[in-house]
Amino acid sequence: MTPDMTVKLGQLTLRNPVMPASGCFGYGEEYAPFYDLAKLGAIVVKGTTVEPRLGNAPVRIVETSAGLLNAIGLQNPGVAAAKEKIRQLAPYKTPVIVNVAGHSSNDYQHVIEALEEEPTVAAYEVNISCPNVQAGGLAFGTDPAVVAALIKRLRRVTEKTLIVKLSPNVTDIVAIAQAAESAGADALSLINTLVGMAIDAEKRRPVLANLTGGLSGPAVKPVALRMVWQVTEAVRIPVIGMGGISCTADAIEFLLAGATAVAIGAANFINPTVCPEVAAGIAEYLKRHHFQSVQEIVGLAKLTSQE
Amino acid sequence: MTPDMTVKLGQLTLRNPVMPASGCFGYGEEYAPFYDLAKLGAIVVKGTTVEPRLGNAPVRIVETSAGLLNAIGLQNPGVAAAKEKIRQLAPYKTPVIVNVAGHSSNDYQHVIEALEEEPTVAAYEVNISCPNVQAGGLAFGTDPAVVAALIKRLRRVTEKTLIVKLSPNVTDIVAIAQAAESAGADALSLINTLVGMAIDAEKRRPVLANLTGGLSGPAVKPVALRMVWQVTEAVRIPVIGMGGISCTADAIEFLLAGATAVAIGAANFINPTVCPEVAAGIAEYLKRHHFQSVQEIVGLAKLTSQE
Amino acid sequence: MPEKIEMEIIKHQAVSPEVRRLTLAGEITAQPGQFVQVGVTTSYDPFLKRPLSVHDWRAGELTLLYRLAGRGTCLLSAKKVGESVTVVGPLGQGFPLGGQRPAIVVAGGIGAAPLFFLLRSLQAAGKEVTFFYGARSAAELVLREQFQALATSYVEATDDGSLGRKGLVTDLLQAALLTDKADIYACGPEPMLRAVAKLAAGYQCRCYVSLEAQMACGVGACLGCVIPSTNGTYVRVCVDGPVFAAEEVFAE
Amino acid sequence: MPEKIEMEIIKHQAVSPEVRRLTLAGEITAQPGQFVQVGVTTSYDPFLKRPLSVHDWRAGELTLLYRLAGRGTCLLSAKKVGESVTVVGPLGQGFPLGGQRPAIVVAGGIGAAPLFFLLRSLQAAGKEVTFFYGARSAAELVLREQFQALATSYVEATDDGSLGRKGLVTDLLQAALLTDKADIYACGPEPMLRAVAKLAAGYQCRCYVSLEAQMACGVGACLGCVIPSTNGTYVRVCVDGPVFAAEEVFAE
Ligand SMILES: Cc1cc2nc3c(=O)[nH]c(=O)nc-3n(C[C@H](O)[C@H](O)[C@H](O)COP(=O)(O)OP(=O)(O)OC[C@H]3O[C@@H](n4cnc5c(N)ncnc54)[C@H](O)[C@@H]3O)c2cc1C
Ligand SMILES: Cc1cc2nc3c(=O)[nH]c(=O)nc-3n(C[C@H](O)[C@H](O)[C@H](O)COP(=O)(O)OP(=O)(O)OC[C@H]3O[C@@H](n4cnc5c(N)ncnc54)[C@H](O)[C@@H]3O)c2cc1C
Ligand SMILES: Cc1cc2nc3c(=O)[nH]c(=O)nc-3n(C[C@H](O)[C@H](O)[C@H](O)COP(=O)(O)O)c2cc1C
Ligand SMILES: Cc1cc2nc3c(=O)[nH]c(=O)nc-3n(C[C@H](O)[C@H](O)[C@H](O)COP(=O)(O)O)c2cc1C
Ligand code: FES
Ligand code: FES
Repeated sequence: MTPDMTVKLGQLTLRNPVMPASGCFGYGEEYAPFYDLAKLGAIVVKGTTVEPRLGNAPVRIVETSAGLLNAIGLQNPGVAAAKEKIRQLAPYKTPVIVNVAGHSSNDYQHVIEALEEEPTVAAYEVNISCPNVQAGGLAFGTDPAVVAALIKRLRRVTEKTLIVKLSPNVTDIVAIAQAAESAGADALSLINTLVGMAIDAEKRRPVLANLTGGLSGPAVKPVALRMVWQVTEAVRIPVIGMGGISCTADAIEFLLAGATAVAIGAANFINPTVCPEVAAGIAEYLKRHHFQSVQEIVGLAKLTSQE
Repeated sequence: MTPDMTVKLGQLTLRNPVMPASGCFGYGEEYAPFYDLAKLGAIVVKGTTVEPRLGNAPVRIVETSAGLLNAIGLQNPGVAAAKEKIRQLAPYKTPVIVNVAGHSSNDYQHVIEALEEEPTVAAYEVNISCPNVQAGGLAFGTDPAVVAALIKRLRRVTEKTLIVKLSPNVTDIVAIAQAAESAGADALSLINTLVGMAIDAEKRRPVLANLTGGLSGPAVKPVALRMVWQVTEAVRIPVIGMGGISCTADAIEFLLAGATAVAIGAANFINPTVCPEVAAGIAEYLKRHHFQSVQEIVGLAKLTSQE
Repeated sequence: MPEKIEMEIIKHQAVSPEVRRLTLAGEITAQPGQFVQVGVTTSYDPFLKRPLSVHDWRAGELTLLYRLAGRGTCLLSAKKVGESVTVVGPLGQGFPLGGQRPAIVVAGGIGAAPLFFLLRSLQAAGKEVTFFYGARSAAELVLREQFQALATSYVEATDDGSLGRKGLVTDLLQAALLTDKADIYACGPEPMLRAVAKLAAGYQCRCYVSLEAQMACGVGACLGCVIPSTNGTYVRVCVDGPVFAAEEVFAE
Repeated sequence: MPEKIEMEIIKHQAVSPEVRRLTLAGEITAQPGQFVQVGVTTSYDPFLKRPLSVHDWRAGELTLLYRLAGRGTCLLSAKKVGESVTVVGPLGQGFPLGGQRPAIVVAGGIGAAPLFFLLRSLQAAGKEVTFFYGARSAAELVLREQFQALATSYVEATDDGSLGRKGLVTDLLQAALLTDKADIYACGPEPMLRAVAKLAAGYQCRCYVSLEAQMACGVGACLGCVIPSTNGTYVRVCVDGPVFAAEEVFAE
């Protein structure tokens, strides 16, 4: 008996809980040579803005202990061109989640409006880690009131599944999560990258042209797992857990912590077939432990920890 | 010509910028068999509270990718017994920095008052990552106003060097740093551990009895380095940088980012002689690059990055 | 006094599919029951050193016996003769050998590791020693001849009866205690140790148990490896142990 | 089409104190100038795979030539014949071989790595090829006979004069271009590539350069490896390169 791997995010049903993390999978085509993308629960594409963005000057990435720092600077072709690329994914019959970025609430709204009529787009993942120009560049995701206002507004312009992607660089991620939920988000995804830096001791200058970058990979997994645990204690909407997931056991830990689905980012870079491998691995785990469905293990560690 | 390795923290002069991080070096005696503790710039002892504390139930530690989570729970013999242990360090003629912990501003004040007359104690490192019972357990270190009030009060009761140890689990560490500076802190040390979690996928429960723990080790270095960079841009008092430092190059990076001194925590566990090795390594680096003193490289990456 | 030293691998053998015996050359001292922290990699992943008991020691030569439990021991097992590993030790409190009574030594599975050196020391001290060697099945009873050679009398038991008596080693121990009193030394799974301690108490025998805990520093500095002691405080397995008098750590 | 495959090490030689040649067995295809991502460890530290050019290829056999630059290449160099490594490839755009003119191939130090396969292919295509092999000093001019055997004419230069002509390979190149036009292929340090490109432009020669950048994914997904292109956008070294027409990436 093969276990039921389907999970729901808002009105959306995913064939399995595993998807790539935004920005680590381009617009999908790059990994198509390695496996059938229909093996994914969803395809999450690169952060997309209204206008094309060049992104940051190189050096954009640097390896760190069990992770990497990136400062891509949201390079993307703009929503119009992105739409064309997204259309190419239709044959995979797999929900496409578009990561939406901007520097004002207008920006976000325009990206969504430009995609609203596109049937290939199943959901939006609102990246609130972007600097908010109206608020002097402080990230949207750091103030519950700002997040609530933004999401309320976006909720009005779309019927599609609205996912809010939370930044971990905050004192109280639960407050942000609750703000997003009450503003009408269908789901949350966390975590985005931790702001970090690398310095070249010999050249005596920061490695990244942008000075700081976002840390991800196995190094951040414990922080991500903690935040998923805390947030899923405090909200009723489903959570997509991510941050360092690189193998089946990692994914299981996020599900046990309370995540309904998981996303895999940096691990794609070291193993291009990690997503389907983890999806298959979860199914095996469920069989081995005699669970009928993946939903049975969502948040299970919370119960056992109360014993 | 051997370079000048001395650095100043408040009125305190250290023979070199390398010290162990609190909680990773007990009360000093544990590492005395491995080398002469007089090779250290300072000796930083375990977090000390007014009353003895049993600490958390085991499991207290778990290894993570390039780091570890700990949930010791401030186990310590209380300030009276700690004082006896600290006295044993007098023969090393090395400044002893006592890490001070508590759950109310009274607690902190009493620990300091109990040590004020003790000549072996050169400075206090106020650990504001502890939960504040008056504020319903939210950590002191998350609110600039609370931090300012606490430090103002402690400043009144001591002439000794007062160091404030910042928590990285905040949205804006610069605001906390500035609050501590304006309240009269002589120096800052950062970062404390990032709150994280580990789950056993097979046992299906959190690994740590305390559920969450503090992440440290190489995994957190990029976050620590970024915070040291940001804080040293915004304050004039010296900063003790820490977070993942495990070798000479790591220490150099923190100095280049703006730290006046560095502390080494988890790396002591994998290399008990790491502190003197890094101190010697920094001296070699200075020689190799023809610097006369360690102070010359403090913040040097900020200049080169402006070129 | 513990120290940090590079030791060269001079022997590295598979004594069973699951278990390796590693002999290292270098000037380090050790008492039976003490352990060392072994560096399994220069990478930061895995991050910590691995605690392994002193399986045997003679001047200039340290031997470890370890089970392939996961990544760290697997990395260690890949190291070849001629390579060197960083070792921190000797660490912790060993087995007190003082007692006047004959000795009974009880091993459960890989818990036998530190007891080899203990047996050799008891034999050298001219003690009469009975060795109870238990495991889940035959495959886990490694180095049987070597252990047997060090004991005055030698008893084997496996849970599945695949070798020696079928059943728990503690049942056999009970029978033995009916006849004579002895000082008891045990290392193995905690349930076994508790059972041994209970028997020992029942027959007024001194009992020493060697325990395990997740460790970070191994030298008493991090307070990560504590276990509750019977006097209501926490004790550090790495410096207060790993060998404890049973009554210190197991309540009746 | 790139794929992820396990390849067995069938040869692993030190061709100089600094440089290793690694031959892997497995079904993978490759064009001259393409590269592969090589897994150097199963640990997460170091985390990323390492990009290495295809030094040579024949059906069922892939050869890499790499310099010991740091931790990753050092870990790779420890792997023995019989062990296997994970390889992702073939990746990127190779050298176009179409041109009608004779070919000039210019190598700087370890930049020679991908040019061996290129030379073999040009030779197979019956092209007349001049190979300029430059480095800082003699020690860096690895596999000299092998390279020489693949070129119609062969010129060496070292900055310190320890082997071949003393001076920059680009000076010798200039002399050659005075006489005949050619299609130019170059790989080496960026300053050398810029100098070669400048000369090529001066003599109206096509010029292809193979570039490097820090890489993460190697497949075009992360946008981490970009460099500015002359049309004002960023190009990805991993999929738009690593071989570029000089005018795409170097402004006059
Ligand atoms: C004082 C002491 C002496 C020991 N002596 C021996 C010995 O002589 N021979 C031997 O085979 N083993 C011994 N152990 C256990 C040994 O340390 C662990 O098996 C080893 O650390 C596992 O590391 P790993 O990376 O291979 O496994 P991991 O992948 O780290 O873990 C695999 C399993 O081993 C457990 N484990 C990991 N670290 C420890 C630890 N520090 N203590 C106990 N369990 C752990 C984990 O919980 C997990 O269940 C001793 C442990 C202690 C504390
Ligand atoms: C497309 C491509 C093809 C390459 N082909 C070859 C080849 O055939 N032979 C060869 O010896 N080298 C080649 N390189 C360079 C090689 O990838 C690096 O030397 C290697 O990754 C260094 O890894 P490390 O861990 O040993 O050194 P690290 O410790 O990672 O770094 C040591 C030094 O190498 C530099 N470096 C690290 N990663 C890269 C990278 N991805 N690209 C460039 N420099 C890097 C670092 O900046 C540092 O200065 C190629 C690079 C690219 C991008
Ligand atoms: C190179 C790179 C680019 C990324 N781009 C985006 C992005 O455009 N939008 C976004 O919301 N997150 C982006 N992220 C963050 C990831 O989606 C993910 O939240 C984070 O990397 C943690 O997951 P991981 O540890 O598995 O990589 C990016 C991450 C990386 C490494
Ligand atoms: C086991 C352990 C115990 C610690 N105890 C304390 C403490 O009592 N007080 C404190 O301020 N920081 C404590 N810390 C935090 C360290 O002092 C240091 O800030 C942090 O570990 C980052 O440095 P590292 O990455 O080098 O370990 C502890 C860290 C560890 C690993
Ligand atoms: S392992 Fe650190 S105190 Fe025991
Ligand atoms: S390395 Fe990821 S796009 Fe080139």
